[in-house]
Amino acid sequence: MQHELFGSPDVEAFRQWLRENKSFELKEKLMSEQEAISRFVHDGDYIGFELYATVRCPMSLVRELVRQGKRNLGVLGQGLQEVDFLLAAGLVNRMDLTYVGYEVYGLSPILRRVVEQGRVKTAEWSNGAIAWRLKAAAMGVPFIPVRSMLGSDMLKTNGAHVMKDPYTGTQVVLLPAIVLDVGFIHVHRADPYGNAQIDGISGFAVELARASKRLIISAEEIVDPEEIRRYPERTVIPYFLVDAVVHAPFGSHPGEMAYLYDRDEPHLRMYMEMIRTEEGTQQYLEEYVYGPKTHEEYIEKVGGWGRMKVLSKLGVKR
Amino acid sequence: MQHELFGSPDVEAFRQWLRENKSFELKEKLMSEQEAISRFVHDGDYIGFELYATVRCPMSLVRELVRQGKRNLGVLGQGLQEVDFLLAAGLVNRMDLTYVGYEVYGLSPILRRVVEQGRVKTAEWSNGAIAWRLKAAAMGVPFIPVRSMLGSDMLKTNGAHVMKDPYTGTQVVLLPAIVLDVGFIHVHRADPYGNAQIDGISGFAVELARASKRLIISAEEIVDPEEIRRYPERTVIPYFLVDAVVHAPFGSHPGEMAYLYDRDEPHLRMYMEMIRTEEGTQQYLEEYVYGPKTHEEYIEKVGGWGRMKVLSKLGVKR
Amino acid sequence: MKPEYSPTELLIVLAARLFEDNTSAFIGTGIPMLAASLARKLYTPNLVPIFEFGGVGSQLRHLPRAVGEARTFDRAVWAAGICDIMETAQRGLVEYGFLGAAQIDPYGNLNTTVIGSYDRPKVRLPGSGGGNDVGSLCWRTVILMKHEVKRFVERVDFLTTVGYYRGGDTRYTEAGLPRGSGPFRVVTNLAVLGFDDETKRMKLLALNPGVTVDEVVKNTGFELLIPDEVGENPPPTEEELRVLREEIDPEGFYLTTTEGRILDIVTCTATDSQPLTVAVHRNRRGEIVAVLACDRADTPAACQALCPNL
Amino acid sequence: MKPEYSPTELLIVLAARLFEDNTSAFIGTGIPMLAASLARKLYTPNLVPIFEFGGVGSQLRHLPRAVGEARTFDRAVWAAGICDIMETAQRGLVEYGFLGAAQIDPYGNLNTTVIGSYDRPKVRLPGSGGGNDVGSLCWRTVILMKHEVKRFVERVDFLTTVGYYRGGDTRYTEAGLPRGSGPFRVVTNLAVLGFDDETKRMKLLALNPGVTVDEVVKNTGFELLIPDEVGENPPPTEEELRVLREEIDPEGFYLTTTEGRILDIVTCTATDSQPLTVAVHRNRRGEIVAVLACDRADTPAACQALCPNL
Repeated sequence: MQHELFGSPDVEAFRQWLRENKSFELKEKLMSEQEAISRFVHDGDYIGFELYATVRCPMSLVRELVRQGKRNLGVLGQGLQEVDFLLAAGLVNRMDLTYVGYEVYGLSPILRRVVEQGRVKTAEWSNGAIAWRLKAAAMGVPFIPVRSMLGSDMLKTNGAHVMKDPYTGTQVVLLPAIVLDVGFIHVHRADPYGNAQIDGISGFAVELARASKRLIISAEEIVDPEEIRRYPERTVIPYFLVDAVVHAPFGSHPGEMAYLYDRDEPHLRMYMEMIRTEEGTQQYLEEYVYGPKTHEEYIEKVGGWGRMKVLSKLGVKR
Repeated sequence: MQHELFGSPDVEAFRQWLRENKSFELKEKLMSEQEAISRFVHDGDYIGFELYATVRCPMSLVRELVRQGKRNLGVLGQGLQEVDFLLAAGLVNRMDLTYVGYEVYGLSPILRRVVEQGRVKTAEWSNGAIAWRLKAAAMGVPFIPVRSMLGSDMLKTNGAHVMKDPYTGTQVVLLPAIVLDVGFIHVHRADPYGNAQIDGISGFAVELARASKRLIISAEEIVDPEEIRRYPERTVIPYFLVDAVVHAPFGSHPGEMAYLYDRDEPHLRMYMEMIRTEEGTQQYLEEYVYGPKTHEEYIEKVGGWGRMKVLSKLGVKR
Repeated sequence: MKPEYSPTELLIVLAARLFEDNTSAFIGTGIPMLAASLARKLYTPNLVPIFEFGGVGSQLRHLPRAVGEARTFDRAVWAAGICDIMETAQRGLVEYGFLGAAQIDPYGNLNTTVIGSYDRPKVRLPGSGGGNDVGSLCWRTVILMKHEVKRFVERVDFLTTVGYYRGGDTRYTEAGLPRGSGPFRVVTNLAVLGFDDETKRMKLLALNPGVTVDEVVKNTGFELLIPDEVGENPPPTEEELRVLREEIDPEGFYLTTTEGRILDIVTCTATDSQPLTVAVHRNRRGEIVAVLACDRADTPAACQALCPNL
Repeated sequence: MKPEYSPTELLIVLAARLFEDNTSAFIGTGIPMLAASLARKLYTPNLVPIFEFGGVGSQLRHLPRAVGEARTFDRAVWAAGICDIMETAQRGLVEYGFLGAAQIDPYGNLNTTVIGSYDRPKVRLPGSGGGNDVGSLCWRTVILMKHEVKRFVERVDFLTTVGYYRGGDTRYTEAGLPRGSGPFRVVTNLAVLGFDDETKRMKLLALNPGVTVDEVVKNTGFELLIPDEVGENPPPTEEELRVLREEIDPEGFYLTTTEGRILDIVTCTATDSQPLTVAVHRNRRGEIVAVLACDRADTPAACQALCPNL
């Protein structure tokens, strides 16, 4: 068990960094997955994704990240494919973990192999705690008090402090803020500057966007900035937080995108079958991650735009 | 200078209260201003309004509150008319104060008279602090750390604690949560259950709605619940927080409602002129608050629906 | 004649019977989703399902397969984010929570993190996920378990989610969790269990059909309180099973007791000699039983017409 | 020939010249709104105005009269809430803030709460409002003041918004405010002032047109640092004044140097013998100079036709 914080709670340094590196200039930030990852992600970075692999997840960015083989990454949070790919590719050396598994499909064989072989350092948090740690950073404060995780053994693995509040004596966990080096979010639509809208639940996009030094978003659709200005209350991520905007239709595949397309269940079944073994896992990565050089090639590989059109007819509609 | 907290930071008691008094039943809550105020507001209550008197403020509820003469009220926050009416009518005995004034029209003569004569106990906060105190209650935690207000004399008036955070040594003010007995919010539209949407900025509606034991909302428009379910991401206040829904078209008058109508500048000029003196203030209250018995009578008094229609042609449109 | 049912179906039915109407419940993946759907159809039509990533009040027209997907906020009253949801629970507005675990101890403390030591685990489990938040913040948590000695243990290998901590009031006084919250029921394939009001130790409440007290004791790795009167859980009714199989999970996504309608996507050469991509349902024998949609036609019938051999 | 201008116009112009392009600025009611509008038109077209109740990136087509109104998010990129905005500043993303005050001390500490004692005030002022947040969290605060001895005081009666606290590094080391933040300029009707890098005491930077150092010293209630070289602020240009009067505040809402277009709402008996409610602009002499809208017709011309006497 360890107490070192993997990600930084230093909001004072974050202030300085943002002042020096972020601009309010309205400039176009459209670029490919390749360019976004190679410009803004570095070996050793501490990164985080939103939402999770079967739901509105920036999978085209994740696949490119694996392709480029950025190393010694720290990873925040829960995950399915988006974390497992990185684990399977050996790119992660530390992880703040809340959940890695496949819900109805059960445990993650990849996480099991990697952790049971001691190949990655971990600290444990709840889902709420992970989101709240991002929220603290988003608020620009070094910690946030919560009433979750009290009494649990997770506190022994993660170094969070406990105190009684000075007003009522209520016990709280002081969750340390976590500043990400790079955050990745997939959205329904964005303008070329990065102003982004999300339909349906917002997961922890609001918090993760604000807690990231660098922020890469991918979007199903690129819209005119006038569309953004017409409904400014729908902006979930304002442009000045964003470093790169990647146009990635069906970017959440094999996951779903609310109101646009359903998840690719047959593909997921095949994937779960393949990752049972280390060999199958590497074979999946070869075929579907390393093999296709672009998102377009990936779409071709998994069944082409025809299959995407079919998926778009299956999901929940408004 | 004093250190007593006017509003409660006891989130444990708030939990119990909400469990015993709130229901997830989908029941219609439409009622008049009269019924909402008489059922849900009591002498001695600690209350708060959102947003402020020239912008999306539940003025029809405020006028009814004054008419019913609820006494010994505690009031949170900043204010223009919504607080000044209560002060002028002698209904307030304690106040967490951030700003009472009329922006471009200058100081509030009413606040000056009441405070300089020692008729109300006050504690000082910043605008951010007020919103963050509501946010703490909304989060269900007894305090929230912030980097505002550090070093200021306001801390001597309000009893907030200061500490160094255990992770980085950063100094923070621990703002105590504040639970309101009753909150009042005016929205663009709501369904009969209370699910509410707001266009444009959300001010501190999100936080105030969640920090209130009882919540009364007024709405420009009552919509079919199907409209809510079609765009669930636009729900700013979910129905189970709401105790009363009052249909109040032009309910923000003499203030504005974004995209719907502009503020009534000539009326505001007259009001500012009248409140210069105690006599003028009481005369304004007689004519425009006590005089009209309902919101409809008020609208007639200030110029009728024709004037409202004109105001609706003047504001900013999408 | 008693209807046949699977252990999963029994768990779902027992869980569905626990809800109170006009309350809210945190719904996790799997059995809780089916239980909540069943409860809404038969017992508590106004039960409000809450999903941790933001969905509140979904009408559950389609059974969700994941806690964040669109089905969890399909025709919902509110699509929020995880912080707002967790804070709603922290404020005391979520009555029920459902949890599963690899291990449980006599005070309802749960382990979903590791079997063995944390640093050198024998089995790495998925982790807390929202489990700890649900168990910490909801008023009443219902725990769904397989009833086995290796799962009902004197001491969990890792305390992921605090139940009644060390018993008595220690959940509140020592751990510091919200007053009045805590484990409510443990529902297993053998029985429904509760907790003693004073000591907060687990006690047997009611046996599942055909199960004996001895059987429960034998499969529990710690001393269980056995009251003088132990109830019996009525078996799933025909109505419960029919609704479950025909209305809630006709696709057989969770249930194995139906013919199944498993989604597949296939390509065929259409009558116009161009390829057509088609979504179909197969039964458990792999036979195509329905055409759902395709890429080059608007209705299933039109898809079928393009590829008559499907 | 020098253009004529009012003291308010001078303040606006001096403030407008302080911005840096492609940065963000907290904009409060009054002079900051005019200064930001002027800066965007003439000097820093990409200055992003931020209003505390949620408006970010308004195109400022119409001059706002209040910090929460629709004009503050008219064609904005983002309409948020106050917490999100204040946290954006707390995170360090807001470069400029503008503040007024009743009193200021040598270290830029401000009072907007009371004159006299807190418990028995001689004058109750409006209070902090967003002022303390702006002064605490922005990188560079610009303070707009009337330059008078009773306002430039050795010690403020009430410390509402911390400037450089007790001087030197004490803003950071004692008060605990964010490193590198603090008062940047004090703009008055007499001069533009700054702060000494080391001691953080106020120092004279540049005199307004026609003002002497003596005059500034005489109107300052504490010892002011006077460097050897004192600059001179160029007076408002014709261009600045024209844009200000004709494009930014043609209604004369803030400026008194224009004819004025004051909104009024009147009722007349229309040609159809029914009452008509009409919004009009009056000049400062009370004469109607324009018809804007009415309740029973769609265009100003149609309104005018219904009430030709207007």
